[in-house]
Amino acid sequence: MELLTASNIIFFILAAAILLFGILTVTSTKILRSATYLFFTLFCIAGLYLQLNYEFLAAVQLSVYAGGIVILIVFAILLIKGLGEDKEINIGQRRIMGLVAAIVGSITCASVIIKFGFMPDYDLADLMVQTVDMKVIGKTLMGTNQYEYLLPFEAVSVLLLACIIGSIAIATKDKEDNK
Amino acid sequence: MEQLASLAPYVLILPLCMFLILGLFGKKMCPKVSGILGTTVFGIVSVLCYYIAFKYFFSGDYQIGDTFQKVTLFNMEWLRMNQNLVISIGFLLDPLSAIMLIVISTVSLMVHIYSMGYMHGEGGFQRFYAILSLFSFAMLGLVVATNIFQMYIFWELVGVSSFLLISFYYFKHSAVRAAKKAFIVTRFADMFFLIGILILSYYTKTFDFGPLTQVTDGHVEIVNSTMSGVTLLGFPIISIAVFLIFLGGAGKSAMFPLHIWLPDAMEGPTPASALIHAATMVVAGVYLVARLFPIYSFEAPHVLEIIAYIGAFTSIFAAVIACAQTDIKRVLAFSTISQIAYMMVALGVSGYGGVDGLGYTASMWHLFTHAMFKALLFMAAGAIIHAVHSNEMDAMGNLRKKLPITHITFLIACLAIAGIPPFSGFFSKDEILVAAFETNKWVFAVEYFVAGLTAFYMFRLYYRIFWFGEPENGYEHEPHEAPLNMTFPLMFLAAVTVITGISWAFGKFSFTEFISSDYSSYEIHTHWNIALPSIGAGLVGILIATFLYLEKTGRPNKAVSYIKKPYIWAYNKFYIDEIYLYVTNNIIFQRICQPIAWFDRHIIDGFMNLLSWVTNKTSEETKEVQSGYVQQYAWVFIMGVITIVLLSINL
Amino acid sequence: MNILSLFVIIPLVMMAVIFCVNGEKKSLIRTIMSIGGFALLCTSAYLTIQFLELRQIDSTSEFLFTESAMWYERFNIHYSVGVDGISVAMLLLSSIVVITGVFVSYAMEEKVKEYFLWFLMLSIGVYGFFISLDLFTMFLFYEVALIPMYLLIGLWGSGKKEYSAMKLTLMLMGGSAFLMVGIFGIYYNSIPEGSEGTFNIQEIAANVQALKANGGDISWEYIFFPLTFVGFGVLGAMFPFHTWSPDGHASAPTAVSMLHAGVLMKLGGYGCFRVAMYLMPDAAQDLAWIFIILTGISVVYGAFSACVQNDLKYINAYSSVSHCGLVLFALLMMNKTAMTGAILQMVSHGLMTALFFALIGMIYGRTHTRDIREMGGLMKIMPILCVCYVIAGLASLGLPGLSGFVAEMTIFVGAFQHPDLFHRVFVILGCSSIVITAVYILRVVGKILMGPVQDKHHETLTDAVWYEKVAAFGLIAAIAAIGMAPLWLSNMIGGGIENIAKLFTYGL
Amino acid sequence: MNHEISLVVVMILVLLADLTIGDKNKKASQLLSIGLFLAHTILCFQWSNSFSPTEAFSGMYLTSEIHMFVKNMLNIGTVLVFLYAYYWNTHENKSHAGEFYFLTLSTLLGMYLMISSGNFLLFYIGLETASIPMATLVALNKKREESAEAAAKYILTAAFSSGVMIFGISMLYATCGTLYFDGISANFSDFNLSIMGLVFFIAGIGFKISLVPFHLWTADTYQGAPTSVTAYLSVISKGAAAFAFMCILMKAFSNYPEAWKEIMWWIIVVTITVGNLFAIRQKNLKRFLAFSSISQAGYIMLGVIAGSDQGMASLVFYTLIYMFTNLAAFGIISSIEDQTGKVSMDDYDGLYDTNPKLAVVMMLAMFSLGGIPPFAGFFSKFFIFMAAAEQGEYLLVFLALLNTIISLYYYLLVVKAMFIKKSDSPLPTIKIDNMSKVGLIICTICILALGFISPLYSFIAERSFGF
Amino acid sequence: MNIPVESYFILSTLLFFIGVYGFVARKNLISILMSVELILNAANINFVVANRFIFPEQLEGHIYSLFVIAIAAAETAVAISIIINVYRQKKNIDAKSINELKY
Repeated sequence: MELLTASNIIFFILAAAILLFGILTVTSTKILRSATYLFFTLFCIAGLYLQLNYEFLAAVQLSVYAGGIVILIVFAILLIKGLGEDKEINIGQRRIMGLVAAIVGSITCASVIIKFGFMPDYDLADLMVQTVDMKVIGKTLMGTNQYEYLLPFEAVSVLLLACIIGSIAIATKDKEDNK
Repeated sequence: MEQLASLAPYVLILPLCMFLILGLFGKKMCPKVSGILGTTVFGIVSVLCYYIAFKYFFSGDYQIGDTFQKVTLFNMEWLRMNQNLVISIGFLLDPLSAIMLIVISTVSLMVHIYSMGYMHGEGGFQRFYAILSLFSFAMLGLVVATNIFQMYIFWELVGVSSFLLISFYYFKHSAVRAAKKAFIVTRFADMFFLIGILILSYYTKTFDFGPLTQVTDGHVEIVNSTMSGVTLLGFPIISIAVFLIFLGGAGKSAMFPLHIWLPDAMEGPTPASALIHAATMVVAGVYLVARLFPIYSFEAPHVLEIIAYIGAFTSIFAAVIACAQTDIKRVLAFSTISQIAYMMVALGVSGYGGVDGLGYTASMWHLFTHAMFKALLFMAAGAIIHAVHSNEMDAMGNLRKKLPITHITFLIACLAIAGIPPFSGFFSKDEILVAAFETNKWVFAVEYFVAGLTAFYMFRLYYRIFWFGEPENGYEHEPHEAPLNMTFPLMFLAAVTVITGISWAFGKFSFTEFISSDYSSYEIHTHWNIALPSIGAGLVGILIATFLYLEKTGRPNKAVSYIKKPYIWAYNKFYIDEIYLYVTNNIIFQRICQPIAWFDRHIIDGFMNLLSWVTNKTSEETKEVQSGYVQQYAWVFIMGVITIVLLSINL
Repeated sequence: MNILSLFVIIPLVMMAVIFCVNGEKKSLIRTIMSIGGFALLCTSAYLTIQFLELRQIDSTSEFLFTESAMWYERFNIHYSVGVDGISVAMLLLSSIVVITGVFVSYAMEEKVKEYFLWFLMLSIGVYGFFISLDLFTMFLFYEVALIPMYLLIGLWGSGKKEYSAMKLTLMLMGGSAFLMVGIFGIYYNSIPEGSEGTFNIQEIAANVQALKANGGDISWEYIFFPLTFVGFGVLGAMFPFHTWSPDGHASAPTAVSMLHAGVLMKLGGYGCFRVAMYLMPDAAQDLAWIFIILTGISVVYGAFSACVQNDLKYINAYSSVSHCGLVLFALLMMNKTAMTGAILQMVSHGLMTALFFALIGMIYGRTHTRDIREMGGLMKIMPILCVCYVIAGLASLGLPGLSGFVAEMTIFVGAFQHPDLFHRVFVILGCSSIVITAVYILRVVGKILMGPVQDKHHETLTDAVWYEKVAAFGLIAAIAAIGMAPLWLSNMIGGGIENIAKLFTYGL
Repeated sequence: MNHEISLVVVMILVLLADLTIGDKNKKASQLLSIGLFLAHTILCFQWSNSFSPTEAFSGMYLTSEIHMFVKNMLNIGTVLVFLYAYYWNTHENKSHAGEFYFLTLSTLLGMYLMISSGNFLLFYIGLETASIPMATLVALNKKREESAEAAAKYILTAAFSSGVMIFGISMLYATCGTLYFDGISANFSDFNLSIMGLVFFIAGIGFKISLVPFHLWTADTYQGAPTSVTAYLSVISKGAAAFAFMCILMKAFSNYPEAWKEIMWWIIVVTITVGNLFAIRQKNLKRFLAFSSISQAGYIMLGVIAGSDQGMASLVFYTLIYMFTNLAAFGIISSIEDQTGKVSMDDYDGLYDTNPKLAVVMMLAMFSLGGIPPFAGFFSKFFIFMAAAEQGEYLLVFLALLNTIISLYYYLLVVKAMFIKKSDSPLPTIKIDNMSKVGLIICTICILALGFISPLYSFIAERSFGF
Repeated sequence: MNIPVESYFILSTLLFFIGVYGFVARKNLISILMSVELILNAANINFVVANRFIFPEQLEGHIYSLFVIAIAAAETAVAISIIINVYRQKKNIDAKSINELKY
């Protein structure tokens, strides 16, 4: 059996990149840099989605996540003066705590996942055939049948509205403050 | 019968009412009124008692053949425990209770009269009469009890009225201490009494004296059928039960080692001493044993033997101490202990039925005579104290001219107690000695010696008061004879002492006709072979006393110097008080109560406080968990998740 | 309307009225309290008479004056009331203590309105508890009675009142934690197959008996009996859960001590008996020995502890431990006589301890000390109070003619009828307490009432005033009445006991 | 759906009102907001009676009478919070009053959805809708540093916990193949991965209910948030989450209760204990009530572990009574804080002498929280313990009851401060605004009366379900 | 052969715990926020993979991911505005400095 098929190689590369950039994101001493690494991570994840033939999702990931959220974060970093140059010094104790949590947690979860035994064998190519049509996605989001998501869609709109209003309310400087 | 039954309740009700009236409203009454009221009402009660006793003994209605019957005049259910065990308040009339009625009513009436003079002008005069009524009520109730629990009830009441009388001068430390001591010691004994009752009633399922003293075929059937063969720790349970009951009696009757309260009880007013601590209450123990005599005699003869030994020991022990005391009331107190022990001995050596029961009869006879002359002695002592304002012998002397009536009556009583014929004491004591002689020679020997000793210390007392010589500093106030209401009881009781003695001597009157162990009369005669030596012993005692104390000489001191050690021991009552004090203070209070209180405060309570302390401390110590760092919160969060996962998955 | 409900309604109405009254009108509030208290007393007296009459006619039904109204249908919770001889006795006791408590509180000046409101709430709890036949309402009233203690002690108390109040409340609530689990256990385990659970005590008892008769599993009793018993035992001051009592009583204001020691502690004994033993007789019988040991210790231990205390209230509190221990002790002997004695002891102890606390309060109010070493010879200064004190003391040490004797003797005689030697040995141990009781009672009497006057300032003190006399004499009258004519009470109680005693091997 | 639709309408109207007249006439717009919501509340009661469908959107949205009841309950609670907040909104929070109402209502909508969800997606959205705007509410008091800090802690923990939760949901999805509750219920079994997913999910919702060890944000956020928001957080948000949690367990995990019962057992014990232990040492009343609410959450979870219809009934009943009780306490605290700025327990010394009515209401609230009869808290506690005991959880009930002793201790500390302690400088006599007064009166009446009104419980019990 | 599905899940798990590490260990609030994004993405990968490989019939996981992204955006926006608020008051966004509220 051939392990090094094209799709496998792509997966390994993506996985390695995701993990690498992920680690860099949380270890980089400069905050702007770590934002950049975050961007790369998200980018690679989008690649993963593409590999799985979820183009729309990949596009959303790129536009909203990489494009929106990371930019938002970068703005924030820039807005908050002098933060970009701050040297990030990790306090030893917290790092150890984090490491303990991460290592114990990942070992636990990984062992559980490995022991679970998902489908022993499958043909990725078979699965890949079904591309997700945009129409299908639209219908799924707008339908009211089972496995269709009109209600969550509407609900999320309320959430977004509320978040916008809330963010504005607390981010704006009050008139009284100016006086 | 109906007549008596209709009268009998008043014997109890009248004193009780008097107690309530004087107790509640006494404050509002003029002292004199309350005294007269109390005395009058008690006079009525006495008349009733005499009438009942008279009817019982002489009407013949209550006799079948020559056997007196037990009659229950009334019996009212007071408290029902279960189907079998009922506590009633009733009136049991039999020779025993009839005699006791006479004794109590006589002495009590005399004390009532006497107190009018003696207590005159004292604060709390009304209170005194109230308690006197209470005591009379309790004592009468005790002797007419139809069941053992009624007896216990009145027993306790007697105890408390004794407490109240001893603590009459409640502002005096010594009186309070004495009262406490008396109450607690007797209470301690009562506990055994109660346990004895419990054991007895557990098996026999009755409190009633009727079945409990019913003799059939040489056994008390109800006891024998239920308790024989049952043992506890190797002792027959019946012996344990009746011994415990005897212990109750021993407490009231001041048997060694429970005698310590009686001498101290003399802190009370003298009339109270005369009534309670000489004539009536202290013989309750004797009465108790006599009441249950069939059980002792048939079912627990060994206990009876023990009683005899305890009695013998107590009598000599107290007599020895009496020789060394200087407080006249204390001398009398020890003399009382000794004499009551005599009665116990008599019961202890007695058999059941006919002449075998001589001890029983003698005991009751001695109880009767002793009550009379001992009350007389106390009241006389009261009159003396009244005159010289002191209890100490050193403050007295040469009073025979100043207090003539007191002197004569005191002398009569002394002769009676010393066992000199023809005074009543001689005869009763003689019978006791006879009974002892026939049963137990050792006991007899002791009692014989005590008879001599009694004569000695009584005459020592007599001489020290009435002869000897005036105290060194003379009298502050010239002593003078007491008023009539005090001397009348003296004369009356002296007359009783003389008359009963003489009438016995002339054979006009035989106690055996009235009371015997099986309530059937029998004939006895004076046993001169025993009587003469006992008179001799008495005379020797008197002679020694005369030699030492007739005149003020150095002889007493000289005599003491020969026996210095024993004298000091006897003077200090063989340090029994100190032992008790040590036990109560150092062992019970210091070694039991204090540690328990400490344990409670520090261990039990401390544990509760520790719990709260731990809770608070934990709360304080764990505050770092809530450190304020959001990252730590997340860490705890995720570690919590991981821990729960690890705990709940199947590895 | 059922007469029993009056016991809850009258205090409620009183609360409402007092709530509306201006707090400054102290004498008006006192008057309302006296009238209400008197009404309660009359009601309970009337109830007693009615009960005795009805008993003549109807001697079979376990409870009389029963009434039941559905409350929480889901759990079969009813407001159901009813009384047997025991409850009637307890109600009578409560009424006497409440009215005397009111009189004792006449001297109260600070926050009178609030004080009486809480006081009334306490009494609602007490009354409600005794009339309830439903475990839920019983428990409800039980807790209603507990919580006012906190404020009553904390606000109007003396000494280290905050500490004591907290300790008392928490320990009693701890007890009720045990109790609640016990109640749940009883409720769920007694459900007969295919039917609804019930909180009604009678029905539960019947269900449990049926369960046992059908060979059902009753092992649960062995878990929940101890829980329930301990739960109530805490309030009954059972060793080693008694330590709230000395501090609590010492710090409480007079009337509260009275009501608490006099009535509230009785809830413990009553509950042990009505709930723990009645509903779980088998476990009760098998596990009694544990609690006999504990309560036996209580009896002796409390008495010994009392001997060396110097604070009057502590002495009385420890004496209560001893006496209440005797109550539980007697209940555990599980025969009719002993149990009757236990209830008599509750009544008797309730009255005399109330009297004690009332008198201690009066003495304390005058001398401003409760230390017996600082007092002496008070008899000369305030004879009435002191005579009352002596009477209370005599009642406490079991003088015949006063109630204590009746109760104690019934207990001892009854308990001694137990065929088991172990039990009888413990009875003898219990008997020894009567001596120790005498020791500490006389110690106090001798120390503070008798002897020479210790403190010259005390010589000018006054004797009892009218309301104090009313309170003290009322209690003494009740004590003496029971002591002299105990038969009716004992029969009335015995009638109620029989129903429970028959569940035990040696019960009747 | 009527509840949600009507609420959205109210939200829009509130927003419009704020936009149009909010600047000119703040009071009017606020009164309008409150009035609109009140109308919504009343209407919802009407709709609850004429109830028909049990689901909408093909199982995405589930409802039943008990759901409606809980929503109505939340409405009432929110009304009370609005009443309390009125003073704050017309004084300190003038500039953001409109946002306050809108954001509160949007979180309420989130709770509605959370409760009624039939799918983990909708649930997730509901949860986020209930928590993200909440963060802005917490931060609304911009003058105080604490407010921002509390909000930061809240939003970060919320984000973290929602991450954990969806990670868990993803595992459930991976094992069960669907996100619909009934589908999960059909496919759930004791695979380790499923259980792990469940644990992650419980952690996520445990954050909302503030169960230990997911509770650490609670105290800080409660303390820092504006008092009305704290009140809202501690009762409405918590109650909704608890009910939603129970619904999900009943619907999605009912075929394998062993999986979560033991987890919940330990969580309950730890929650109650830790909540109580931490509450003891608190001096700040808001913080104090935060820990008290943690331990109360533990008690609420007893209904969950019972898992029966009785469990649900008692849970709802408990939440209802807890709502009134806690709101009474918060009503006092917020009134006093609004007017004097004092929240420390020491400031309450001698409160009874100067503000007897406030002190009495506070005391009633404390007693009710402590489960003292005859106040409502006793009944709710009793029933919830009964529900747990019915399932044989005696040990758990016992431990919980032992904890009530500790809780009683600290509740009594407040009572002690108000009634027993004397203060040299007690709080001045406070004049409460009418709105708060109305709220307090409602709460007081409910505390006193709800326990005795048994039809209420029957009403709930008839509509409850278990597995 | 294809790589097993587990490897995807392990990837996401590792990413998740990288995020956790970042949350616990990072110094300032924005870094922490970024770590949260990693966590959310880890979950998203899970959804997508499970949808694609195991339950490809419906689009549940896919849609879920979409919504997560949307909500993440909203969350981030609110979080950043709050962080800015913190910054205004404290003049820094050090995670250690926001511990006025504690114990």
